[in-house]
Amino acid sequence: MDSSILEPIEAAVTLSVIWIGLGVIGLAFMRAPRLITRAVFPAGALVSLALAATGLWAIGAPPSAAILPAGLPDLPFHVRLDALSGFFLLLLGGVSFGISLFAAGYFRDTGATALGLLSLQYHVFLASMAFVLIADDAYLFMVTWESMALSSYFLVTTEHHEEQNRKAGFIYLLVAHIGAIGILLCFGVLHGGHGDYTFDALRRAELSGFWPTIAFLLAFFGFGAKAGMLPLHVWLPEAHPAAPSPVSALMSGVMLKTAIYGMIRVIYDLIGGIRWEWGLTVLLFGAATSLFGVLFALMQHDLKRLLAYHSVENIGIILIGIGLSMVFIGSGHPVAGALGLIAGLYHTLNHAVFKGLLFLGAGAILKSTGLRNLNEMGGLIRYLPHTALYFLIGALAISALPPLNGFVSEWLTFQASLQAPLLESSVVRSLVPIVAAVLALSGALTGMCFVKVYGVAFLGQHRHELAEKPREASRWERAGMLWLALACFALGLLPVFMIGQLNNVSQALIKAGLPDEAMASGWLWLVPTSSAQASYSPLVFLLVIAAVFGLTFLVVRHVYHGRLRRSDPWDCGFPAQTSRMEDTADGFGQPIRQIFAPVFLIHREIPRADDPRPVFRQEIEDRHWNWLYSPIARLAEFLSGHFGKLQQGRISVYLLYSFLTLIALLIFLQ
Amino acid sequence: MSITSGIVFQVLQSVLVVLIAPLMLGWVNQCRAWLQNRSGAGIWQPYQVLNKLFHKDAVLAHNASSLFRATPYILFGCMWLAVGIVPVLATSLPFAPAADVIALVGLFALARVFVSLAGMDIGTSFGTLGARREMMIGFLAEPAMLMTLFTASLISHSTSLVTIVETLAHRELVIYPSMAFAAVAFLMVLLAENARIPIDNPATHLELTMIHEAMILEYSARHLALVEWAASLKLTAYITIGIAMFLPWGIAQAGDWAGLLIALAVLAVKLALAGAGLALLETISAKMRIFRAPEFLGTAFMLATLGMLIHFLLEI
Amino acid sequence: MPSLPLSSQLINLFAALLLLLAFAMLTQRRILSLINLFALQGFVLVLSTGVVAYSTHQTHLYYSALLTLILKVLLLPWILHRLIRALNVRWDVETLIDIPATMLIGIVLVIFAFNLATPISQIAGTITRSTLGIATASILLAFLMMITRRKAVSQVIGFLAMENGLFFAATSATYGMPMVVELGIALDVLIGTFIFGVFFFHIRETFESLDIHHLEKLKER
Amino acid sequence: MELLLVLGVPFAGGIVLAFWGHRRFAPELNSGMSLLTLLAAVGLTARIIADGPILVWNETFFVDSFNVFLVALTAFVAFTTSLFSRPYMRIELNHGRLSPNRLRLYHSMYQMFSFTMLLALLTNNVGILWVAMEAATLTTVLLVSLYRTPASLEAAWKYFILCGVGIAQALFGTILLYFAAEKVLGSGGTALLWTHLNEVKGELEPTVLGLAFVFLLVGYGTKVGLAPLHNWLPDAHAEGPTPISAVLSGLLLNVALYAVVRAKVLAEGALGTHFAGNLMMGFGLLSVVVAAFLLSRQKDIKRLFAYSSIEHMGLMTFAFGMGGALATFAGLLHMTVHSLTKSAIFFAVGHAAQKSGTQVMADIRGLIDSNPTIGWGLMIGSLAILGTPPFGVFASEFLLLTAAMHQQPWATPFLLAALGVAFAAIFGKVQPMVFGTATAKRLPHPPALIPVFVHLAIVLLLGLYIPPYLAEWYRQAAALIG
Repeated sequence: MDSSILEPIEAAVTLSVIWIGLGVIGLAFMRAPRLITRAVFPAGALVSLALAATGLWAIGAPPSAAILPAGLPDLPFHVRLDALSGFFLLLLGGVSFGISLFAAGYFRDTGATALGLLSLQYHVFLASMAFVLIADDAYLFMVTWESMALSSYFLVTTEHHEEQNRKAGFIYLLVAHIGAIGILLCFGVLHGGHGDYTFDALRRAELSGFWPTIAFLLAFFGFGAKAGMLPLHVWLPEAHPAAPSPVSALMSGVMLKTAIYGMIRVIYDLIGGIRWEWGLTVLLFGAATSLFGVLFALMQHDLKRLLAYHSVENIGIILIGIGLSMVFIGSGHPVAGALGLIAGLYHTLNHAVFKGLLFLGAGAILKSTGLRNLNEMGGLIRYLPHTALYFLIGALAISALPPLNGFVSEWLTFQASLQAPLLESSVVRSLVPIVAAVLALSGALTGMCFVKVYGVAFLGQHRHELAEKPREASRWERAGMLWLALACFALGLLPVFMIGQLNNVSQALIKAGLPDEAMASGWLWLVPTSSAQASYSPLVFLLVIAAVFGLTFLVVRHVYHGRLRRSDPWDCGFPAQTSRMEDTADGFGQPIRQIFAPVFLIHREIPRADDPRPVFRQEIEDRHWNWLYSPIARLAEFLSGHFGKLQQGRISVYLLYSFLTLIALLIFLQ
Repeated sequence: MSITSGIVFQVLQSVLVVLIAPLMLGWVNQCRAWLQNRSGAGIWQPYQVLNKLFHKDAVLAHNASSLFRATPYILFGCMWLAVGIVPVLATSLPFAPAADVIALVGLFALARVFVSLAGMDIGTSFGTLGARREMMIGFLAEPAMLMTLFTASLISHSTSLVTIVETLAHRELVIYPSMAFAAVAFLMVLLAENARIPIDNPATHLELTMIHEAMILEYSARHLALVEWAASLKLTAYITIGIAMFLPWGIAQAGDWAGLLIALAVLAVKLALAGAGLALLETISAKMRIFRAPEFLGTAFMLATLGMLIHFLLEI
Repeated sequence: MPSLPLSSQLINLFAALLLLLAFAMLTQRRILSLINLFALQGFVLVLSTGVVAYSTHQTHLYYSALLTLILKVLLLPWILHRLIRALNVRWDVETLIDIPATMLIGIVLVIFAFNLATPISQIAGTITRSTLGIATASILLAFLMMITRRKAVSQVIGFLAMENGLFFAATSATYGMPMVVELGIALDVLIGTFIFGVFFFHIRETFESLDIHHLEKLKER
Repeated sequence: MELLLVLGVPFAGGIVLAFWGHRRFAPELNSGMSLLTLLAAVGLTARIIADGPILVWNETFFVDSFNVFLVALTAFVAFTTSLFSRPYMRIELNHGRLSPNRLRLYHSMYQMFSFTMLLALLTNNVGILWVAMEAATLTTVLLVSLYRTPASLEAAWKYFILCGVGIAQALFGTILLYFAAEKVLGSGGTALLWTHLNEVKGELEPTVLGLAFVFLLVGYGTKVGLAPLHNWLPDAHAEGPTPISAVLSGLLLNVALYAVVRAKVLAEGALGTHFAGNLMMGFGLLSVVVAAFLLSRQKDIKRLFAYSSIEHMGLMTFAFGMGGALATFAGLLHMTVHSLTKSAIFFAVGHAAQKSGTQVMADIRGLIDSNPTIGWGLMIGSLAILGTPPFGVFASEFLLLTAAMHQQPWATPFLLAALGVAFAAIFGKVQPMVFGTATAKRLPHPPALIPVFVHLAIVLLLGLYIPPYLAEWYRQAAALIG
């Protein structure tokens, strides 16, 4: 290639390095907080935008690679930017643009030192994510992967004075580390003992027998741990609430996606030769994850925890899409496989957008009211109209309601699952629709959950006497949310453009894409396979509803009148309508608690009849702690206890050890 | 077919259905009355109610937000779109490809979410109660609905209603056991989704049992009118979907006027029968406790899924 | 083995003596006599070294013999005597394992050491091939003694006895190490002993006793 | 010439400080001496890089790229540690835990200790190597008991007895080596010279060498701190003054391991089997696992990191035992980064303990508030030692594991499991110490934290970029010890 023209990869590397530079500048000028919020973060946002452009550019362009003058002596840092990386760069840049804008406003009144460190960690976090996406050898990948975990860990523990934030950080980093070990092992297996650790070598390495499956399982475990897949999700609902809201948005919106990227990169690209059994594994885990995630989300009353559990759910949905595509590819139907892959990737993007938006909204609420507990909110729509609007858009999007973006990707996933008749094995063929049913169920539950959130937080009367009237979010914050809200609309109303890009990605990755008819049917009509089979046009959809809305409004006003009286709500003859009579978040979830009781571990504390000051308290716990994590902890404790016995302080015993060792070795020698 | 006649048909169908929807409601109520040996208010009653409501002055709670006021229109818009998409009179209408069955379910979900939010907006205990119950019913009914639709679409290898109807309408008559399961499931969903007995009782305002009425308790005058109208539209839309899927014969192609007349006649008969049947069902069954509803809809979900499995095991 | 030259017979004799002494120390209860035995062992060591030196005309062995005489027969016993007088720990030593058991283990060790050394002795070219086994044995016995004893002093004596065994191995089996190494070793032993002395006083003044069961605080609880 | 300086300066320093070690300027003098040593070592290194291995003074001293790199490392860490010990020891003096006399002892012994280590590294004579090792024990044993507390006495006693006995085994091993060597090389001086031994290692008597290696391994292994011979190590680290803990962990263990590796080279050569390597791998693995599981039981901060030293020593031993260019490279790299990181950690730990007046971790809280530099030093250091990228420890562990994965696949799960457990244990204890609300008092002297961050910076650099000459150097060394 001609080196005079700039290549995508060079742009990507430069931009990432600029990010790090910005972070360092932030640290250097930590005494000038205004500079950081007004200059560094906006600059970072601009870099995000440029990076997104680079990503878009790279999706079309042929893969471009480079070697950085650093790394191990035998293994310098390789970087490569192909369509897949490009797509994820687009995601990273696009979402982080909004988040950085928001952060510029959000971090206004943080302490100087904290702000300096924050900007360093924040931008290093962004840069390491970018590098993860373009890493092209195992070592650079691991390094950046762990730096990502590390920087985000420090961000999570920003408010380290609270015990539970520290706990969250610890669990987070621990799980991340264990996952990383799994990934490292996976690379080791892929390597198979010859060549070096560049991805090219790993691609070329021929694995035989059950080794590919082992590699797959390791990768699935390692990346699943990062993505928050069941049952490795435990860190997620701890860590996301602990972090400052923009960081939660970044972690949940983008970082989890790097795990998805890693999974696709390793399974589709490095291991290759996908088998349908793998797909089934991913599919089932995905289904379980999504259902579990939404059920637990419904039980939460901490807004950010709730959103975190929804990230778990959406990761499940993404995994369903990818699992479907793996099943189809594995049983020789690449086109259907491409459809599944595209569905998965599109949902990845959509989730990044609306989850980012929702976390930013939660941040705005937290900043203006200081509340995270839904049960204390209420009626916020009167104080935070803009935030309320953006949050509503995000809520509709995540609830997979047309015509917003969440619906498009779930629709595509359904379409993919309806390709099931292609499959030979009747078991799989009938499993796939059941997974679709699970998807439908969790989609509907999500709707319920966000009715709860929005209704309890923004509507109704407010339950909690606030010190002063909540302030609407600042300009920067609103700009950040607006950007993501617009993205929700754009991706929802004109999906065809992005689907086209994703088609390139899947062409590049699995050498198969959607049928030409699908692509040929124009920008208005989204057609997965053929127009006879299914089609969807969100724009028409919206226009009709809007038209009817306007029409009815006019007619009603014209034919009749627009007279209106204000009065108190109707109290059914019961005079005192206080806010204590509304449903709390817990109250709203009660039907679910009742229906799915066996899933939860519920501790209830019901007041006795003669209780002077009656209190009702209940905790919903995650069963996974009991059956999975505590046993492991206990085992380690047990072992260490026994190793501890080795060392009880008597020098004679110590001498005996070395004596016996000597004797043993001598015997062994003979 | 020419695009103009297509548009004409589209408008014709939409307007027609929107107009007859209250009639459908009135018809059902009338049949109920007859079955209960009452004389009944006559099938035109709903129109008079709507008219009266439109004339009244709207009364709004002090803390009602703009969302509360927008909801009735959004609701009405969604339902109108729904009946515009479903092939009631004719297939291959220009709007049809705008949404397939999944989108249709999404559409209903959208409407449900908005009406529930409106219910919570004022912050009375009834509104939240209704919203909670509505969402509970909703999340149980929606997957069941999807499953029934999937069964049909797996048979016709398509999720667009038009194709489904055409394949099912113009095939030689073969027995699809899966469709039988689907039909039962669909019926149960229909009852639940339209707030009919045994899930909800449209004719009562008894706090402990009501669902739909509880949500819209705060609405009055034109808003209430639109909500009620939308409700009747929803009922009609469901019934027509059922007709389209399970007894699609006699539907016309867009653009052939002769077929249209037959289609009209056939439709009238079908709707009349469906209304009567609905009334019969409502008369012979009793409203069940709210927490029996999950069992009811769970059964529907099971039946639908079973239908699909049967399709995979027997019919491919 | 009938036709061995007198020198090697002597050396074997000394070797046997050495082993005997090692056993004696293993079973000895009184610290004073323990020290005497140690001195005696040193003396035997000197003699054997002398014989080796004489029979193989290795002059530098004379020096190391002299060194041993000064260090292990005169100096160290004298220091130890002074120490126990200063710290008055003359009383009996109680062992962790009772004497007969210790004896049995010791015998097992000797057998083990011998069959460990046999293959090596086959290829040893020196006149003193069989002594390597005995050296090993006495080392192991000293080790055992360190394990079984409870008093710091007796542990130290065990340690020094081990040094003796090593020294014997060095001289008799390999005609002694290079002089520089010999010197280094001797120096280390000397410093070591001094440090031991220092320690005795510190331990003594901290715990009012030299019983090492005071030294069992640091452990994994 | 540089060689003479490298050895002479610390020796002289020891003698000088034996007289002036209690004066006010003593700490500076101490650092000055160490600095001179460092400069000399650098000169020596430069010379070796320039014109290859050298043999001097009728072959008594032999410097090749293997030991010169250790010499440079030793001199460097010794210097930084002396820098750290300046304020540290002053503070100890203010707190009245030390008397001027003991300070004198400390300074003099500090120099002597570095002398013995350098001697052990530089000598060509296996016997002298032994002497130097023994001397290293003797010099440090009094430093461990410097505070004269019962605990420190006990620790020193155990250290002394166990290492003494171990060293005695090593001596027997050396004798056996000589015994075998003189068959080939004839008796006299040359038979203990490593260069000669290395040339003829093929002809040495296998059975004898096997026996010799066992004794050497048990002997020097005790000093390396291989389980189950490690019991002295945590006590000695915990009870001695922190600079000593730093040099023990950072240097002495390396030197002992160096001795083991030299022995291994001979044994492998003689036996022609992989016997020695297997033994080392076994010991290494055992140490890693045992240490990892003991970590979670620690309450004393210095004990904690002592166990982590055992774990890392186990890793290196495993690497060297595995052999092969890649593994040995990894082992050497790990030796470097571990020395740097661990000593840095001990610097931070020392000041942390002084600030909160205790070594009990439960009472050390919120360092990041009370003293950000100490807090971050401890945090970053621990993360580095736990093998989180982008630090050098990860680089070496990555190489080590990848080497293990295709040379000894069976061992990798154990290693990784142990690493995971260690991570949970150490990080779970470090985090609450660094974060949270502070419990600390002011220090009479400003802590010296430049060494901490210098070390960590180097480690970070090694993680991201290994300078080519350094890599080349490692490769030569790896080739030497194969």
